[in-house]
Amino acid sequence: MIETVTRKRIEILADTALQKRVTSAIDKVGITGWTILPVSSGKGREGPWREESVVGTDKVFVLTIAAEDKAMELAEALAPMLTDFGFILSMWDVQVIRGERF
Amino acid sequence: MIETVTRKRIEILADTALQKRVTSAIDKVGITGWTILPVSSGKGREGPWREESVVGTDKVFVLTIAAEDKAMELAEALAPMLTDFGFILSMWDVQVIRGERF
Amino acid sequence: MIETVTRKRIEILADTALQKRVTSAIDKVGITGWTILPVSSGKGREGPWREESVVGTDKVFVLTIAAEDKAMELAEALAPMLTDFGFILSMWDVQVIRGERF
Amino acid sequence: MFDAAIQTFTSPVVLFFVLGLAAAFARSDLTIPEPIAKALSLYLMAAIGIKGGVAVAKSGIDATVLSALGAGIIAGFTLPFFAYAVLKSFGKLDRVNSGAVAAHYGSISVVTFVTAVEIFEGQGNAPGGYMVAVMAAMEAPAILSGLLLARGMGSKGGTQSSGEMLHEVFTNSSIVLLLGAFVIGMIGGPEGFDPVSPFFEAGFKGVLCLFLLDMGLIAARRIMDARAVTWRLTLIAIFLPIVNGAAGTALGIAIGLDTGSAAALGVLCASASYIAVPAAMRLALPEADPGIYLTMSLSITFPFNVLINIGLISALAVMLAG
Amino acid sequence: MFDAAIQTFTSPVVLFFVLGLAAAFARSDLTIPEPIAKALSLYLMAAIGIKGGVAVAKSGIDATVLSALGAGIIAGFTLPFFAYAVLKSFGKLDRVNSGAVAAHYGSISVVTFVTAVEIFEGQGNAPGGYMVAVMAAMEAPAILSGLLLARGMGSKGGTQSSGEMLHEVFTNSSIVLLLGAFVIGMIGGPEGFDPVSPFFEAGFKGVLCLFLLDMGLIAARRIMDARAVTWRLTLIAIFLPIVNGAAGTALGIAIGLDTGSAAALGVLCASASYIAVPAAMRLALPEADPGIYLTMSLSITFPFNVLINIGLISALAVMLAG
Amino acid sequence: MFDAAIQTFTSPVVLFFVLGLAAAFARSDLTIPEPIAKALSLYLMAAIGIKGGVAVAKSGIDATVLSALGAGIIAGFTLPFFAYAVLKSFGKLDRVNSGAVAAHYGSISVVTFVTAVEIFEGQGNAPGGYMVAVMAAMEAPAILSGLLLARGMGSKGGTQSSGEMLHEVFTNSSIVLLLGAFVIGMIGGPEGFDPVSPFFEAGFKGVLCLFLLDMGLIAARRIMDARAVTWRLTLIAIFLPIVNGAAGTALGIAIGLDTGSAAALGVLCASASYIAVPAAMRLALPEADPGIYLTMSLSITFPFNVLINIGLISALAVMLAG
Ligand SMILES: Nc1ncnc2c1ncn2[C@@H]1O[C@H](COP(=O)(O)O)[C@@H](O)[C@H]1O
Ligand SMILES: Nc1ncnc2c1ncn2[C@@H]1O[C@H](COP(=O)(O)O)[C@@H](O)[C@H]1O
Ligand SMILES: Nc1ncnc2c1ncn2[C@@H]1O[C@H](COP(=O)(O)O)[C@@H](O)[C@H]1O
Ligand code: NA
Ligand code: NA
Ligand code: NA
Repeated sequence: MIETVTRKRIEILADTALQKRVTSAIDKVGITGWTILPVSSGKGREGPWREESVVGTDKVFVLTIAAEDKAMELAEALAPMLTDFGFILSMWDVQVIRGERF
Repeated sequence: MIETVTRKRIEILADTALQKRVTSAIDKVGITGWTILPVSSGKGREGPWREESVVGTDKVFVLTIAAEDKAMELAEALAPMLTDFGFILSMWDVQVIRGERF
Repeated sequence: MIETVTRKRIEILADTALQKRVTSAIDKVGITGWTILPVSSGKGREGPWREESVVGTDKVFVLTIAAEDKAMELAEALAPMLTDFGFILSMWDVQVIRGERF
Repeated sequence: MFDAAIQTFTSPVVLFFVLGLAAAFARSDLTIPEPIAKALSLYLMAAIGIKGGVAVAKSGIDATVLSALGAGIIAGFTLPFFAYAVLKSFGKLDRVNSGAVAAHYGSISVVTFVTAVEIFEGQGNAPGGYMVAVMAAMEAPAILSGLLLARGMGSKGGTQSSGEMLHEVFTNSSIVLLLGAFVIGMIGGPEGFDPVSPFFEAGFKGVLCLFLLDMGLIAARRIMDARAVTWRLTLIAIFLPIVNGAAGTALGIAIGLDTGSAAALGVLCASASYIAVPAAMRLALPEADPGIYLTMSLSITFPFNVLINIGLISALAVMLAG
Repeated sequence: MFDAAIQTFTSPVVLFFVLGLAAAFARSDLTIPEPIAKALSLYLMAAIGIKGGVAVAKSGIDATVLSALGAGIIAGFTLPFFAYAVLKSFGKLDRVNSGAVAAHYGSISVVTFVTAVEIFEGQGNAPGGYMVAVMAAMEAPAILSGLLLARGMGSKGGTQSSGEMLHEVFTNSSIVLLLGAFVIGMIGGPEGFDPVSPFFEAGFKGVLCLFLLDMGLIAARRIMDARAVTWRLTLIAIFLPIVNGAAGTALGIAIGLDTGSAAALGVLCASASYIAVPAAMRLALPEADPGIYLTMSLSITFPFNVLINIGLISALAVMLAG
Repeated sequence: MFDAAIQTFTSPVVLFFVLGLAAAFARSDLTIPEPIAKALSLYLMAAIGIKGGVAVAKSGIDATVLSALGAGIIAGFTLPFFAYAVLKSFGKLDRVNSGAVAAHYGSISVVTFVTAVEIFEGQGNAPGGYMVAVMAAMEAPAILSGLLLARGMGSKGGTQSSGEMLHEVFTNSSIVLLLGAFVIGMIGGPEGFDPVSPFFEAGFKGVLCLFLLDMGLIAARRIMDARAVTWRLTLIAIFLPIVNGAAGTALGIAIGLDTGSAAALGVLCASASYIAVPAAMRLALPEADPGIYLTMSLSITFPFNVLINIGLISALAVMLAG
């Protein structure tokens, strides 16, 4: 049977305009990669928003898979932004194949 | 080290035309927010579909993070729609930072 | 209270051009369905990419929910593609309602 | 009649539709990106609305316009009853699905209408600009009749209140844009329209080509995936547009419309909605199967109308008017 | 002045904006798909830029052009100081939010400018093509003044270095496309422009209609969700464009611009940015609340300018020039 | 030749390409939204196809057309062998990557062709409409040669059957739309084309500007990220278009084509595919590195052709024809 290993999957909801800060943090921590998903609308404590790139209110999902220690390091690095910019971060354990890639 | 708390992450696949019913249910249960992701196609027991907003066959992913009790309350509230409209719901535990927001 | 059952949720990041190979594999294993999400950009060991369907560098997320045994069968079936094409697969346990559908 | 068929099949608009059908059947990966398809449809609504409004600003509202409006609304209310009877008896559908499908056939298809207008214009029988208003007026009534039939008279209102439903129908993006642009056209009039006409008029036929290419792809892909549609329903999806189209054309001539406008009324009666009505049915009759009503209206009736029935209706109108 | 109002309200461009407002207030689901809205705005930038460049290629750069440029840049630097004072005292905003909002009112709104140009052209007072260059020159200075005000002179630079900030502003997609197309227009000149003019010129007003439809939807939806904006700020969002618009127009006349160009300078001063500046503020002043500056500039000042203030400014320019 | 260079660099089409390159190198965030880029490319395919079809409907199919088609197909089959030899020896690529890259250089780039046609037309040397058919015929043959070379003659077929591969290539959305529109143009002829010409003809050059803007952005961004391309490969990506372009032009003159058509054949030979072939290679030769073939064809050969080589080929054709 095929072998799987456990890694952390981290997803961050961030403003499109600020997406680079998140990916730079990922690069800096030494995680091998990341993937960006589009998001179309949402609602939070600050009310609803819609994807409107013309006025710059659009957001993205940044997803990255990493070993636990790097994941925690990343969470640590991103924590200030979560507060400053209202980003949202959640993470959980996943099984991956070819774990040496992550 | 940074502190994380455990919350439920719930994802519902719903018709775009009916998305408001899902988000109203979320609001009613008292969860603080939700985020909508686009979906482009799929296949289920009722055959394949593609995102075709012109004929109204498009769907979305509604994602929300909440404490366990509210999450179960939401699942309860959405259960009839899952049957009526063929929505799909899955949920799992995630760790979040700044858990007071959820 | 509403009843939930545990299933595996599997997400595969694949080239749009090759998405059909992934969904055929899902169909062949006998899983009831799948859902495709758009992806806009990313970075891995082979450098960054952006969604550019004009030159065919776009990718998609294929998501499917299945019982554990079928999930493992699928992972097995997809493993060669992960290596050949650089696809990424992660999976984890989720609770679902109306588990007989999956 | 043979001439009309030739004219239909050398029109670029129809040829692009055929190309869409062919590409999908050949399993090509050709697709119009989703936001583009949506934008093309918004453009068409705005352009149709504004042209119709300008036409009415020029011609004014007279007895002909009012009787065409009246005829359209009455047809919208009554056609579903006939469709319901056929669907339930010959089609062997249950009450809910019969009602849902009937609502589609009572309502109208904007793209079928527009394609017909293009073809009629090419034949020198341009319908009156007020037919756009007739079209808009025919969107909603059939929904009410269909719901009445599906739920039985006086039954409880399903999962959604009627108020919500009506709000949904009248604020539907297509209707809002069509009517809004119509009003803009009426306010602005020919002079107001002038500066935007290169955009809304000159581009119109080309956009319609691309939109029909997309509709061809969608219609053919749906039929290849279809499971829910029996041969009985397939027959009905061809029978209803023939009968409704003939009836509508005759009605148009009877109330004194010119040839083109009578034919346009026939096309409106013959066509089945696949935009506003499916959305309304999904909300109001979730028990009904979209696989049935979308496949019938979009994959059978729509191509039949575009490729054959528009030609038949045009020939009939010329005959009756002559 | 009454005539000007009538002309404003029968222009299809303005009517589509009103349709957008109305549709959103009626809670219609009408939306322009996101990539289309973005594409419309890119198209407008390219078309404005190229037209401006061709105009300057024809007319050349003379003393009038240079003094208009100078006036614009000086206005961009100084207007935020006035706005800041009003926002802090009467508006009761804190320093950071006052600075952020002030930057918006010192900068400009491309769509307001374009709509005004359409209307002025309809009145026979087309502004000079060089006003596009003035507009581009006014995007950035206000950002610097606003930051200076928000952070206090000489304070530390927030989370982002000034170099990064300036790079961000000058490589902003709108500015790059506007200026790039301007240069292309200048290089190509009238002959180079000829082959692409059906695309960039003939389609322009129609695209502007659809874009304003979208802006109407966005502005109205934002105001319905708004929480952060008090009646004091609402008043300021109407007061500032009136005062700045009058001042800008007077300045334009004073430095010898023709009626249309002076009015255009007035509109630039009156308008508030909702594209480049919000993006810059989000990066440079994350502590400021986007709910305040976007709602003020987009949902109050923008509609006020399009529906009323452009007409006032035009009347004032005619009066002063006469 | 100097004149030709000037003409190239004052063409708005080329200037927008340069703007795209410059914006990406300046790390601007300018991007054409993905569905728009796709739609622009679909539009270009449809417009090129329909124009070519109408041209052939007018001129008919004669010996010249057939010999141009034959020359194109033969070039498509043979060019990869030359490219393969160069790539393997001087370029030091392995067999699989050499074959994959060779397929790209044997095939064609639609946008390069279209840009060249614009420029040749500006010089009074419009190529024949049938060159569109030649272009379509040249898409596929090189793929077969490339695969043959990559896999060695007679080896096993990789992960995918040839039948699947061919289906993939011939139902590729670009090819389907190009050929479908070509047939529509032939059926409809000049009269059928007339109503849609404002859309497909008047808008063409403007759309091409925006598409080249996007191609400039993509090409420059790719080169900034590139790792896989050595100086040897860079040289080859410039050497091949020069040699192939000269050979194709000479061939065109030799078989009796007019100046513009011969130059167009040269451009087809000089250009390297970055649409159909990468997709086919990804399926058929997953072991080959897209980083190599995309960067070479898209980021080096494509800009070289647009900015320089089209001018050289045009000068050569004029010289040979004179
Ligand atoms: N509980 C939640 N679950 C999912 N997404 C959320 C949640 N709360 C906030 N969000 C998302 O995060 C964005 C910003 O949240 P806030 O800062 O609370 O306004 C919202 O607009 C939503 O898209
Ligand atoms: N096992 C599954 N995994 C992921 N998505 C599914 C699954 N089953 C169904 N879906 C999605 O849910 C939609 C409706 O499913 P159904 O009602 O079974 O046709 C499908 O079209 C898919 O997009
Ligand atoms: N650790 C990671 N987390 C999330 N996505 C990844 C990760 N590594 C790679 N990817 C995605 O997979 C793609 C291919 O990866 P690679 O084959 O390593 O270049 C990348 O472009 C990313 O979109
Ligand atoms: Na009907
Ligand atoms: Na201003
Ligand atoms: Na070639």
